[in-house]
Order: sequence, then structure tokens, then C-alpha cells
Amino acid sequence: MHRKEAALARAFLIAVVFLAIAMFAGTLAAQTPPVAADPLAKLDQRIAAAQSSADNAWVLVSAALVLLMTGPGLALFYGGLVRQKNVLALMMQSFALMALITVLWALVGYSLCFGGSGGFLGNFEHAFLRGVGAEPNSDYAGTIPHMTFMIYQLMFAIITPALITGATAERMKFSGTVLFMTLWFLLVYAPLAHMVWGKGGVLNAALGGRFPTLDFAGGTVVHISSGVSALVCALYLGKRTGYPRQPMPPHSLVLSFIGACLLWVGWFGFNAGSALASNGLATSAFVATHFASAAAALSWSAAEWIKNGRPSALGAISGSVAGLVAITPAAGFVAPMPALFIGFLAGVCCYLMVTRVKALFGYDDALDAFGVHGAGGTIGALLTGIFASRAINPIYHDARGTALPVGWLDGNPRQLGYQLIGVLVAWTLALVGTFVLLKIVDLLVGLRVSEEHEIEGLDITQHGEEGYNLEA
Amino acid sequence: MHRKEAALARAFLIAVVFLAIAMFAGTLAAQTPPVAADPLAKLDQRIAAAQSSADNAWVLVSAALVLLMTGPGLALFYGGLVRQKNVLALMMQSFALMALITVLWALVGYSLCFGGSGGFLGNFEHAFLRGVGAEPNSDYAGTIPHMTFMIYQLMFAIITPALITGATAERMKFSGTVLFMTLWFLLVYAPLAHMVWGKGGVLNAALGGRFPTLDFAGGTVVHISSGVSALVCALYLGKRTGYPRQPMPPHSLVLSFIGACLLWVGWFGFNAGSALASNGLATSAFVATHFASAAAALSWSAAEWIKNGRPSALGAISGSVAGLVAITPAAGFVAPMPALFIGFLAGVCCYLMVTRVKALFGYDDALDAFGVHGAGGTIGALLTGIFASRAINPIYHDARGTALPVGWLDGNPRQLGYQLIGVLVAWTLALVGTFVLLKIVDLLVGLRVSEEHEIEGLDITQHGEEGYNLEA
Amino acid sequence: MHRKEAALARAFLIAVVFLAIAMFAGTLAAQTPPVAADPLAKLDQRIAAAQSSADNAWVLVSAALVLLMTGPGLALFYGGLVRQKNVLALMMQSFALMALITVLWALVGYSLCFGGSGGFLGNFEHAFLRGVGAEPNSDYAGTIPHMTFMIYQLMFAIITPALITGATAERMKFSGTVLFMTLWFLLVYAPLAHMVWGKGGVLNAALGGRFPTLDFAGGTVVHISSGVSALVCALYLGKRTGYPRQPMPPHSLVLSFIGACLLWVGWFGFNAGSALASNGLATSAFVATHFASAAAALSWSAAEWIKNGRPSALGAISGSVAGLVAITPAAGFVAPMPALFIGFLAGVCCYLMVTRVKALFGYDDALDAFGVHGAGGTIGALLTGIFASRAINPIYHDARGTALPVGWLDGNPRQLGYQLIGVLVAWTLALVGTFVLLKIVDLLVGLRVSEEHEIEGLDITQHGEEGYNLEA
Amino acid sequence: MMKLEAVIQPSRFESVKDALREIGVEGMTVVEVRGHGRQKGHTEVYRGREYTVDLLPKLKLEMVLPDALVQKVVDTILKTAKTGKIGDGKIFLSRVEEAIRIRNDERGESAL
Amino acid sequence: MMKLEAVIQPSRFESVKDALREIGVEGMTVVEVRGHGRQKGHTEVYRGREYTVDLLPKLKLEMVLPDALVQKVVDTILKTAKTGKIGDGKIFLSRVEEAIRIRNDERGESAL
Amino acid sequence: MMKLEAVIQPSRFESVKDALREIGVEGMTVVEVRGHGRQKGHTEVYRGREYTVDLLPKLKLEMVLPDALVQKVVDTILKTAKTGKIGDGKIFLSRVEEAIRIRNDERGESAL
Ligand SMILES: Nc1ncnc2c1ncn2[C@@H]1O[C@H](COP(=O)(O)OP(=O)(O)O)[C@@H](O)[C@H]1O
Ligand SMILES: Nc1ncnc2c1ncn2[C@@H]1O[C@H](COP(=O)(O)OP(=O)(O)O)[C@@H](O)[C@H]1O
Ligand SMILES: Nc1ncnc2c1ncn2[C@@H]1O[C@H](COP(=O)(O)OP(=O)(O)O)[C@@H](O)[C@H]1O
Repeated sequence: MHRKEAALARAFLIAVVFLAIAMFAGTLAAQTPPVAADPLAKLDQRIAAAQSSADNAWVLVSAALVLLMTGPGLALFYGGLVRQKNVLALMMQSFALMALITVLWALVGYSLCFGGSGGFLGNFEHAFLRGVGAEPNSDYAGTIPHMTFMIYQLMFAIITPALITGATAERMKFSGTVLFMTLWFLLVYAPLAHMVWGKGGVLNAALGGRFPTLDFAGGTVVHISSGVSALVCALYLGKRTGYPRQPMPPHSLVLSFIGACLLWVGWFGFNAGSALASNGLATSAFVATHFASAAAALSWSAAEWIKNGRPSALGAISGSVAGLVAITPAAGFVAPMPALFIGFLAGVCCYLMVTRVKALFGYDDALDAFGVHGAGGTIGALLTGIFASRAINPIYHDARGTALPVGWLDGNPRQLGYQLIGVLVAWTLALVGTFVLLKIVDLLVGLRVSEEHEIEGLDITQHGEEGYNLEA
Repeated sequence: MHRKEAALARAFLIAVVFLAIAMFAGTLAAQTPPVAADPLAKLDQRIAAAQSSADNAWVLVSAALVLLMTGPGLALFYGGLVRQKNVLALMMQSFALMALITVLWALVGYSLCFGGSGGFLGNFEHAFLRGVGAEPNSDYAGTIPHMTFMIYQLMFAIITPALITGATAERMKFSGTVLFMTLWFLLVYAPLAHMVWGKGGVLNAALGGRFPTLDFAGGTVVHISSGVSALVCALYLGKRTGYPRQPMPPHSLVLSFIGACLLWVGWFGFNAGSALASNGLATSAFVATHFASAAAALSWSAAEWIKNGRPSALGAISGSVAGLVAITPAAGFVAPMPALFIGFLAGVCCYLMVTRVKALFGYDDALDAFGVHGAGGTIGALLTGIFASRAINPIYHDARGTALPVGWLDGNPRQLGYQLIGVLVAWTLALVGTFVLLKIVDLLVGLRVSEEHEIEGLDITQHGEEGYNLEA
Repeated sequence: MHRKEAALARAFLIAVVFLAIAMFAGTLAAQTPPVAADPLAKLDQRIAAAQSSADNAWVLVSAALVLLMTGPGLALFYGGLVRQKNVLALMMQSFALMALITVLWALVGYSLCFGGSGGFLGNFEHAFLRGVGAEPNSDYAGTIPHMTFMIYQLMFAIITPALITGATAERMKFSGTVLFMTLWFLLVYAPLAHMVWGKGGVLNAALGGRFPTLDFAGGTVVHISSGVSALVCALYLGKRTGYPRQPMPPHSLVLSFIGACLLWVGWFGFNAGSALASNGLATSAFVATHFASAAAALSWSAAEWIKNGRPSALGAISGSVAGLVAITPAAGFVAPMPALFIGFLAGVCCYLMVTRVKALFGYDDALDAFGVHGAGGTIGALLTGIFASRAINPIYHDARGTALPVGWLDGNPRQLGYQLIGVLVAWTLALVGTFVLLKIVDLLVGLRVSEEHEIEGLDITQHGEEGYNLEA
Repeated sequence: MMKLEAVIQPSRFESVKDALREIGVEGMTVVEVRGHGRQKGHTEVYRGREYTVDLLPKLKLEMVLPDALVQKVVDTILKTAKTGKIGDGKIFLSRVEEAIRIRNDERGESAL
Repeated sequence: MMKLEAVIQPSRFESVKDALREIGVEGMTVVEVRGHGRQKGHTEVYRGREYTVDLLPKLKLEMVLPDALVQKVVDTILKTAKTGKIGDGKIFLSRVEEAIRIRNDERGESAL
Repeated sequence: MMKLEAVIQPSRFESVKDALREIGVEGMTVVEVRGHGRQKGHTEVYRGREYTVDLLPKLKLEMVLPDALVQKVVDTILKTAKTGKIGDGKIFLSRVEEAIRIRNDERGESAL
């Protein structure tokens, strides 16, 4: 096994060096020409510039907020939930993805997600970010630089695989994680992202897909895909040694608490930023996001209070995350009150998933990546079909441009069907894709650490360091 | 007592369920129509749209920053100052308020603060956020969606009660806290917010109140109200078991340090965001905020250096918070140099409050919520009357629209009197309101935990969990 | 020695009091008149206002992000790397600089950096911020309030000296640190900042300096200056007691991890904010920043994987910081692919600096301030001269306004020479200035703590407090 | 010489320490321990998983004493550490052959 | 009475505790310690600086037992704490003169 | 067999450990403790409240040794742990009846 790893390391180095050259090559290709000033309407252009600057400011801030969600947000949320001996391993996995996915994104990832107009996958049109410059790409965001759209979308591609690490926690090899995530990003995330958000994607509701699925900020693309894949990983890897007999309490709920708060705040960038402009829709998504998080924290806490006689901080923060997950697809489509309702429901459902369903089936979804993201994402995607309203987001029009009903309550029952299709596609792709990739990676470098290593902890065995050295 | 709590829990559940229905009902009501395009001046409208987007971006970011102040900011600042066994309890209180106040706000809170035009309290005009949509509410903020104003104001309503938990720390029941905060928000915060900031409010300086009190970002509404209420709570609850004989050093100044830094950064959203636009006034408030914080950190540290022979990190961060509190009402009215001066003074005064006055009277304001927010808020409110200048914020005009002097040094000595009135109103409402509510809650569910529970710690007894489980 | 300190404390108090008076005096001076509306072109003015609001929003957010880099970002990054007994001392040093530099900046610092148009240093034109108001200063940033530019630049002046504390860690007296940093800011930072960024500065590329050095966000001004000064400090102070025989592992890589993530996110404000507008250039700098950080984290990790058989979290975060440092001068001049390349190279080089070169020479640069910032900054400054491209930033024009080549690959080989000059100037000033100031401060109050104090720890001996009190 | 080990409730420590100082006993070594015994623990619930924590935080005081002092110290601890509730802890006594002060190689009771 | 001190692998603690409960031994005091011995440690690398960590986390169980019980307890620990790998730890036995229950001044074996 | 307990200054630990290794003593158990004695503590001030910290961090080394080795070990510790300042700590010696190696049930001195 160790030989395999050494091999991988070497392969990795070669890849990286090759990369360097590729980049160098890319340098010329990528140099985009400056924006050519339209000579006709100077004034008009200045207004457009002001509008663009305003929207650009908001989306850049949002991109920063979404990165903040992964690091340190998610890293802390997950890192605090594991045992002390694995805290760095969890944080390192999130951080490694911040680096790894970014480079993949620059080389081919963005293009695979948003290049061309295929039904199921992008193309290499924007490989090495060719043709991604300061001018807007009107298909995706008409008022901000194409490059702003690119970097914003990258942040979503980073956090999605990172979410999966909650299920593989405390027992998966780092080498295996790196290889698996690379493949998963290219073969599961990219296609799904293109289908739902890409031009021509079969599920794209905004750009006339065959099965218009409403997914404002990633209920299917981010949460169902990662959550369901997390379940597959948990089942494939098997339980942690000693689970469930041995107690494995979170080593620092303080860290998890910080992480959860940063997730909440960062989610404003995630959802409200998805308006890709600083307009009323952004505000509406912002409000829906905040309300759902609050309602879910409340309902999960209430459930605990009834069941255990007292609510816990872990319950409250878990609820808030559940609410944020569920509102993600709906954020830009629903009014504040439905948002409260969606959050409220998500809090209760995810509480049951995590406390009952998991116990029932006995799989070891260590940090409940499936219980929260898989379940919450699915609930949210379906409820979006019910509560989406043209008053908030007139996404459908007739020939004369008059807005058509969007969700069920708005008068468009069929939308629920489309949502169901979208959900099924996401589930299927995640289930099949993840299983196949796990098998492959298992053969190549192995997935699970040895039992001694698991007992000693991943920080020492995978990374040669410890999270805390407090004996002064 | 436990029966009472069970009862409360059940009541809570019922309330929550009821809520769900209410929300559902609300769903239709709240669906606001899209902005109707003014057919006359397309161009004019596009400029307005650009301006709105710019301001909206800033205020949305500010809203996110203010939420960041409570969670994780304040939660960490307070959580680090208590003993290890109570860290989660403190954090949970802040988080619970993020959830609880949000839901109350959506249902009636916003309307009670900003609905109608009464002199002392809002009305139900905006209950369930009816009529709060994408169009601006020109009374409050003419360039941003009404809903942006609503969500921004919510963040203030969240942090204010959270500040009080610094005085009740380490001994108050969670059930009692939840009930007390609910009532306090509705009966103390809402009226005061309306009086100072609401249309027609008797203290509203911008919308022609009878006693125009200058409070740019919440010196009276946020800091005096919470700080003075904190004092009442500390006196009513009595001292912590073992205080002051037994040492109770902060369990993690590292956490408090992180919290203080996030408070400083978040405060830019709190103060500069209160300009409700991304203009020069926002910048001016931003600068005043930063300067006051720095000067106060310096003066508190200097005081310690003189007194103890060395300055402490706790002193420096406490000073910075004191400075931020004191500049809050003045931020949008004073020039940079007066801001430095206000901060400098606040640092010294709060240092004396916390080290001398508290010791003198012997009340147990555990984390100095009164010493910093009550005292700092009062100082700031009064100094605002002295340093406010029309050069920074021409809030008063004569008929011909020429700016009139604002503060004393600007040529309007009477302002100091108005400030005094505002301060007195805030103090009175906080003193009386809080005392009455504490009595009520004490009778209903009780306020203080048993001595055993206090010794065992609130994390275990109130929430059934521990902040750290390092023996793994 | 203790007498000396008491003296210093007293001197400090006097200074502070004097300050208060100065501020008071300043209050009137600083009151800037409101913006006079141009009566001719109301419409034009409204467009300008919208544009200004948009840019202002972005730069204000960026200012907040850069402050976030120092506190808590850098404070955590450094605080986690030291031993438990020194954690507060490190954090306190960063925080003290947030306060100290701010006050100095308001009094004279800003003016020394950006006042007048001298070749080597500013003047007192803007002392007490006289003449710094809401109108833009067209020399520096034509669309945002002059005061926004001022506060944004302040944040750079804060973090630069804070970076040096990584080299003096665990053994330098707080009194000595305060005095040294005050002098260093006035006599090393201010001149360099003016030369590179100030109007008329000999190295200023944008405002026609004699030796146009490209430094978009501070490769020379921030990183070389602090990094090289750090080396001098490390050599002057000598090794920590017990170094290198005694192991001194980081007491909490968890803290360092949080800090590194906040540095990454904050750096968006640092680099993209340096566009001083919310335009395509800001986006371009944002992207370059993110890519360089990712590539460097990857290459450092790869190096570790080869060398040690496994990559570490500390390695990954160190790499990312190295990449961020190296891209700083280039951010606004290079395309995404070169940014990846610069980051990739910086990761490997800094890895070698920190692991090999330091061991070779044996100086005790405790937290590798020189190895990362000195080395990374130098690499970045030089590579900027190679990859800078007019396609990204047409900073040079001919008479007819057509853009001229900027970097070597762009067709302007001489730029590399200018970069070299800039680097040499920065190195020289840092080397000489720092050495002289250390000598002076050593004589006045002493630099190094006694060995007992060093063993007991700086938290207790310098600040009279402890970072953690977990035995509760 | 005798070695006295006392396992007590952390909340009583300050009082015990003060009382011991009053009877002139300064030297002691304190260890943070976790105790298991008759005293019932509490349950914690994390996302539905229940843990019964039956290892409770205690402080262990170790004192090596001249035989003459033992009785007095025992009485003092019994008095000041007692709350009367289950979990108050134990005192154990055992022989010590020799004590040496590292600073100056002093041996025997004078080293204490 | 005898004092039994057992230094064991933390990962074995739960099993040992359960086994002891089964044979009716409740009272014990647990200390987190670091052990040094035959068992090799591991190396950690921080920015190129290598540390060999040869102080490994162990748990030390302290039990004062009536002589009658000692053998049974020793056997139970040997059975449940054993993994067969270097580093399993030791059991040490030493005499205790007296035991006192603070709560009620009970003395001797009945205090255990 | 003898049990040697040495309370020392943490800053001396590395040297002591190395010296012991040189004389062939590997096995030991280390406990982080807090010590109270002649050595004065320091005061900390938090928002004006003063605390005198008189429990200072120490390390306690526990070694069970064959009688033959005791003297040598004592001397080594005395030599390497000494700084000459108050607070250097103590060495205590007491009898141990039995030692057992969990891994292989070995008993007596050969188990050390
Ligand atoms: N036989 C024993 N050996 C060592 N320590 C013991 C023993 N019995 C109890 N203890 C310690 O004494 C503490 C209190 O004992 P417990 O039985 O809970 O209450 P009480 O002493 O009041 O009967 C335990 O937590 C444990 O640390
Ligand atoms: N002579 C000794 N005195 C005290 N504790 C010891 C002694 N020898 C070993 N130990 C403790 O026992 C643990 C295991 O010992 P070690 O030699 O590593 O493995 P094993 O007991 O299987 O031979 C050590 O980590 C240490 O804590
Ligand atoms: N009688 C005692 N029993 C147990 N430990 C003791 C005793 N006296 C001192 N110690 C331990 O030895 C340490 C050093 O003792 P102290 O009196 O401070 O200095 P010195 O040993 O140099 O006289 C103390 O901190 C404490 O941990």
C-alpha cells in the first residue's frame, strides 16, 4: 500500500510540474483584450458601467463569502465534531479541496460546467479560461464580468465535495480522498452543474431545458449530489472502529459553533449572490435564507426540547444548517413566509433523519452529511416546486413577456413534477457515479486507513502533525 | 420547577406549530408585486437602478456583518470570558436569539418597530411583513428595497438582547432566558426603537420627533437599553456562587480575542451601514468607528499600564469594544478627530466603571455588559450632542434648505439637552421594563438555576453537552 | 530595566493625554465642507454618484477585509504557531498595532505616506487628516471619497508591522515592541509607501516615478519591507532559549488554520480592493489572488509529500500564504494562468527557504516571517516584471493614449530592471532602517525579555494573563 | 513519612487549600483526575446519541507529610472537603521511604 | 488494602471499565498520563523541523482495593487491557495504610 | 522494587529524560501536575480583578525501579533537574509490592 502511495505522490508531482508548463503555455492564450468602448452611446455606457460596478461588488463579496463557508466555516464545523486526533485531517481535506478544485477549475473544470451548450456536459471551449474575460457573458450574467461569474461559480465547486468529507470522516486515507474528489468533481459535479445551470442543460429552467428544474443556488447540484454521495461513501467505507459502542463525542463544539455561524453568514453570499446582481431579488434571497435558517434552528431545538427535556447548542446549529440547505434551491423563488415554513419543516425532518433514520439503518454517516445535506436538499428541491412564485422571480414568460405561474401555489402544479425529475437525476448520478469511483480509487490507492492508524488518529498518521500541543 | 419547564416546552411546541400555520397563511399575503416600471423616464430609472444596486450591495453586506457580530462575534467574546463549564450556554444564548428574534421579527417585531407613525410604538401594518417588498420605503431609505431595510434592522434587534446575556452569565436558566428575551424584545426594545428611529417617534431626529435625539446607529436603542437592563438583571439575579471570593478567570481569552476582532470588523456594518447608502456619510461613519475603537483600546491599555505596570490583551479588546459602543450614536455625525477623542474618553471611563465602580457597589455584572454598554452608550449619546456637526451630516435645515448647526460645538447647545432626554427615556424604560419582566418570568418558569446546577455548569445542566471533550 | 519601563509607561500616558488635546484641537480643523453640487450637469452628477457608490461599497468592504486579515487573521495564524504560554502576547501585538498605527495614521502617518508630491517622503499637508473629506482625490482614486482611500490605506499600514512580530515571537518585550513599531512605521514604512505609491514617488509607476516599479498591492511596501526587517530582528534578537534543541511545536494548528483561511479571504480585499474600484480589474486581481494561493498550497504540499511521504495541514496553509504574498505585487497586472504559475513557484521556493535555507544559516525566524514574506515578496516583485500585461492593466500609454507593453513577456524587458531596482530599494531601507531602530530601542527600553520571563512565557510576564484557564 | 492522597470535589479545593495553609501545610501537588464510583454521572446527548458520563472531574491532592502532621491534615481535609453528598471523595495514606529536595539535596522530613 | 495502578492504552479503557464493573469494582480514579518505554513513538514534521514524539498518551487507573479483591482485578485488567502489542502498559501494586471516605469519615475497607 | 516520583520544573524535562536514557532508564510515566509550595506564584489581573496563581505547572515523573537502580536514578535526576532556584521540586521513594507487564503477564523486576 505504501508503495502505491509513493507512486501516487510521484505521479502527483509529475502532474503538478506538467501543470506548471501548461500554465505557462496558457499565459498567452488567456490574455483577453480590454473592453472595446462602444463609440455610439458614451452616456449609456457609463450607466451600464455603474450598474456593472454595483453588481460586481456584490458578486465579488459573495464569492469571498462562499469561500469563507468552506474555509474556515465548514472546516471548523466538521473539525469540531470529530475526535481531537482527527481535527486537522478534516480541516486539511476542506483546505486541500480549496486548492485542488481551483486548479482543476482553471484548467478544464469551468469549461466542463459552463462551456458550450450541450445537454449533459460542457466542452473545452473555456479550457485554460480561454475567452473568459472582463466582458459579461450574457447567457449567464449580463451585468458582471464573465470572470466574476467564473470565480463565483468556482466557490460552489469547492464546497460541494468538501461536504462529502463529513461522511468519510475519521477513517479515509488522504491519498484516496484526493484522488476520489478529483474524479468526483470531473465526473459527477461537472455534468450535474451543466445539466442544471449550464446553457442547454436538460434541467436548466432559465435557459430552456427540456425538464425545467428550479434550483436557485444548488439544492440539487450542491446538496443532493454531495449528500447522496456521502451516503454511498459511508456505506462503502463501513463504520468507524468502535462505532457505535464507543462514545465519540464532538471534541470541540466551540469550533463547530464558530463554523456554523460562518456558514450562516457565508450562505448569504451563496444564496443572495446567486442573483448575480445586487437587486431586489438578491435581497429577497437574502431574507429567505436568513428566515429559513432561523426557523430550522428553532424547530430542531423544539424537537430536542420535547424529546430530551432540553435543547442543545449542537442541535440549534445543526438545525440552522438544515434550514440553510433546504432553502438553497428556493431562495430566489419564494417569499419570506414560505421561507420560514420551509426552514421549519427542514429542521424537524433532518432532526428525525439524523436521530431516528440513521439509527434505524445503522450506517455510519459520521457527521451527518447525508442526514442534513441529502435530506435537506431533497426536501428543499421539492418544496421549491410548491412555493416558487412569479411575484418573487418571474422566470417563466409567455410570448408577450407576461409572467407565467412558477410553483404549484402560484398555479403551476407541473413544476413539482419537474422538481421530482431533477431530484431523481441528481440522486441517480450521485449514487452510481460515487459507487463506481469509490471502487476505482479503492483499487488504485485504497480508501480506508489501517485500524492502528484509525486508532492513532489521522492527524498523526496521514499528516504527521497534531492539532493541539498544549503541554507547553 | 421541572414540571413548569416541561409545560413551557410543550407551550413552545404548540406555539411553534401554530407559527407554522400562521406562516402558511402568510405566504399569500406576503407575496409582493414586482416593481412597476415607470414608462416615462427609462433612462432616469436606469440611473436610479444603478444607484440602488450600489447602495443595496453595501447595506446587504452590512446586514451580514452585523449578524457576524452576534454569531460568532459576541458569542465568542462572551463565551471566552466565562468558565469552561458555561461556554456553550453563553454561545447558545446568542444563537437562540438569532433564531428567536428573527421569527418574532417576521411575525410582528418589524411592524412594532417601524409600522405606522405613532409616537411611542409601531402598529401591525407590516405584521407578517405585509407590504414589505422590493420598492424602497422613502421614509426610511429611499434608494434600497424596503426589504433590505427590514433585514438590516433585524440584525440590530438580534444583538441587543444578546448583549444582556453578559450580565446573566453562568447562573440563569435557559428557559427563563428565552421567555425573558421574548418579552423584553417586544416590550422594551420595540418601543424604544420606534421612538428613536420610527416614523413619528417622539425622539426621532430625522423624522421630526418632539425631542430630536441623535442616535446614528443605536447608542440609546442598542447599548443603553441592553446595558442598563443588564445591570437590573445582575442585581435581580444576585451574585454567582463563590463570587467574588473564588477566582473565575476567563477560560479562553483566545476565543474572546477572536470575538472582539469580529466585533470590530462587524461594527463597520453596524455604524457605516446605518447610512443606508454607500455614500460619503457611510465612509465618514466607517472612519469614525475605526478611530474610536483604536483610541479606546489605547487609552484602556494606557490606564492598565499605569495601574498594573503592564497592559493586557483583555484590556485592549475591552477598550476597543468600549470605544465602538461610545461612537455608535455619533458615528454619522462627527469628524475623525472628535471620534478619536470620544473613543479615548470611553476607554478610560469604562475602565474605571469595570474596575472601580463595580467593585465599589459589588454587583455581579459577570461580563460587564453594563460597565461597557451601559456606560459607554451613555457617554457616547451625550458626546454626540457636543460633537455632532452639520459638515458631516446636515440633518437639520431651515425652510430654504440651508443646513443648521447640529451639535454644541457646531452652534446648537440645545442638542445636548435633547440627548439627555433621550438617555433618560432609554434608562427609564430599561430599568422599569426589565425589572417588571424579570419578576414575571421568575414567577412563570424561574430565572436562576439551582446551586448544584450552577456548580456543575450550565452546559451540562441546561443543554446536556460539553464544550470540549479533549480526553479522546 | 523596570524603572525604564515605568518611565516609558508614564511617557506613554503623557503622550496619550497630549494626544487627546491635539485631537480636540483637530476637531475644528478636520471638519470638511459638504460636497458642492455641480450645477451644470445634474444628470451627469447622478451617474457619477452611482458609480462612486458602487466603487465605494467595494473599497469599504475591502478595507474591512484587510483589517480582518490582521485581527483575527494574522493574530490567529501566528498565535497558533507559538507555544501556549505566548499565544496572547502574539495576538496582543497585532491588536496593539491595530490601535497604535491607527492613531499615528490619523495624526501624521497618512500625510507622511500620501501628502504632497515629494520623491521620497510625504509632508504634513494632511496632518490631522486636514483636507481629507468626501470628495475624491483624483491623484489616487477618482471615483471614491478621499477618506475612503485614506482608511483603506491605513489597513495596509497596520498589517505590515504586524507581520514582523512573527520573527520576534516568544522573546521580545512588549514595551520594546511598541516603541520599535512606532519608529519603524514612521521611518521605514512611510517613506517606502510614498516612494512606491505616493504622488511623485521615485518608484511610482502610475504617477510617473523615475524608476517605475510595479507593485499593485504591496509586494515591496508590505511584504519585502516586513519580511526583510523580520530577518534583521531575528538576527539581532538571537535565538529563543532552547532553540533548536528543544522542540517547540505549534500549540494549536487549529488556530493557525482559521487564521490562514481568514488571510486568504481577507486578501481579496487586499489585492482586488487595490483596484480602488469595483471594475473588471478588481475581478482580475481577485481571480489572480485566488489562483496563486491555491497553486502555492498545492506545490508546497506536493513538496512535502515527496520529502516526508505525506503533506501536512501546516504545509498547505503555509503554501497558500506564500502564494498570496507572491501574487500581491502582480495581482492587478497578470492573467489567471501566470497567476497560477507565480503561486506554484512561490510555494516551492518558500518551502525551500523555510526548511532548507533557514536550517542552513541557523537564524531563528520563529514563525518564518522572512522565509514567507521576504522571500515570497521578492519572488513576486520580480515575476511581476515578467508577466505583467497591458491586456490586464494598460498602465503605460504613449501620447495618443495607446497602451504600451508592461512586462517582459508583454514586450517590455526593461520592466524587470525597474522591478529589481524597487526590490533593492526596499531591501536596503528595511535592512538599514530596522537595524538602526533596533539599536536605539535596545538602548532606550531594551528588546529582549529575561530568560526566566522567556521560560515562564510572555503572556504572564508581559501581560499578566493566560490564554487558557481550563482547570475550572 | 506518609503520603496522603485526597480525591476531592474541585469546587471544594479553594477552601481546602486555605484551611491547609492555616495549619501551615504549604507543600502539595495537585492532579486533575476523573473519578468513577458511587456518584452517578450525567447523560449527554449529541444528535440523538446518548452518552452517560460516569467519569467525573475531581482534583487529587498529593502531600508527603511528616508522621506527626498526618492526623491534623486528615481532619482538616475531612472538615473542609465535606459537602455530605455522594462523591465527596477519599483520603488514602501510604508509607514513603524517602523524600529529597532537588534544589539542595536535603533529605527526609526536612525536605518537605 | 492495596493500591493498584494500571497504565493502559486509552483505546482499551472502555472495555476495562466495563469488565471491572461486571466484577463489582466501581471505585477508581483515572489520570491522563504520557508514557515512555519500549514502545516507539512517531515523528511529526512542522515546516521541516522533525520531532520524535516518544511520550505517548496513556490512561492510568488508580484503585485502592481490599486485599481479597486484588487478584481478581489484576486478572480482569490483564485480560481486557491486553492487545499483545508493545505499549500495553503495566500494573503496579503497593500497600495502603488507610482509606477514609470524606463524606462520612468511614475508614478502612468499608470506605472503598 | 521502588517507586520513584519526581516533581520537576517542566523546562528541565528534556534534559532529565535524555540523561535517564543515557543510564539506560527508558520506562516512565509522566503526569502534568500543578504544584504548591515555597515557590511564590505570580499575579494575574483580569479587568481589575487580581488573582494570585500559586499552583504552578510541574511535571511528575513516575518510575518503578529495581532497587539496584534507584540510587543511580536519584543522582541523575538531582543533577539534571536542578536549577538551584526555589521550586525545583522533590523526589519521593516508596515500596512497590509487584509489577506486571500487561502485554505478556511478566512479573517482578523483569516487567519493568
Ligand atoms: N477504590 C477507589 N480507589 C481509588 N479512588 C476511588 C475509589 N473509590 C472512589 N474513588 C474516588 O473517589 C471519588 C468519590 O467516590 P464515590 O464513591 O463517587 O463517592 P463517595 O466517596 O462519597 O462514596 C470517585 O470519583 C473516585 O475518584
Ligand atoms: N518502569 C516504569 N515505571 C513506570 N511506568 C512505566 C515503566 N515502564 C513502562 N511504564 C509505562 O508503561 C507504558 C508501556 O510500557 P512499554 O515498555 O512501552 O510497553 P510494554 O509495557 O508493552 O513493554 C509506558 O508508556 C509507561 O507509561
Ligand atoms: N510535601 C509535599 N508533598 C508533595 N509535593 C510537594 C510537597 N512539597 C512540595 N511539593 C512539590 O514540589 C514543588 C516544589 O516545591 P517548593 O517548596 O515550591 O520548592 P522547593 O522544592 O525548591 O523547596 C511544589 O510545587 C510541589 O509540586
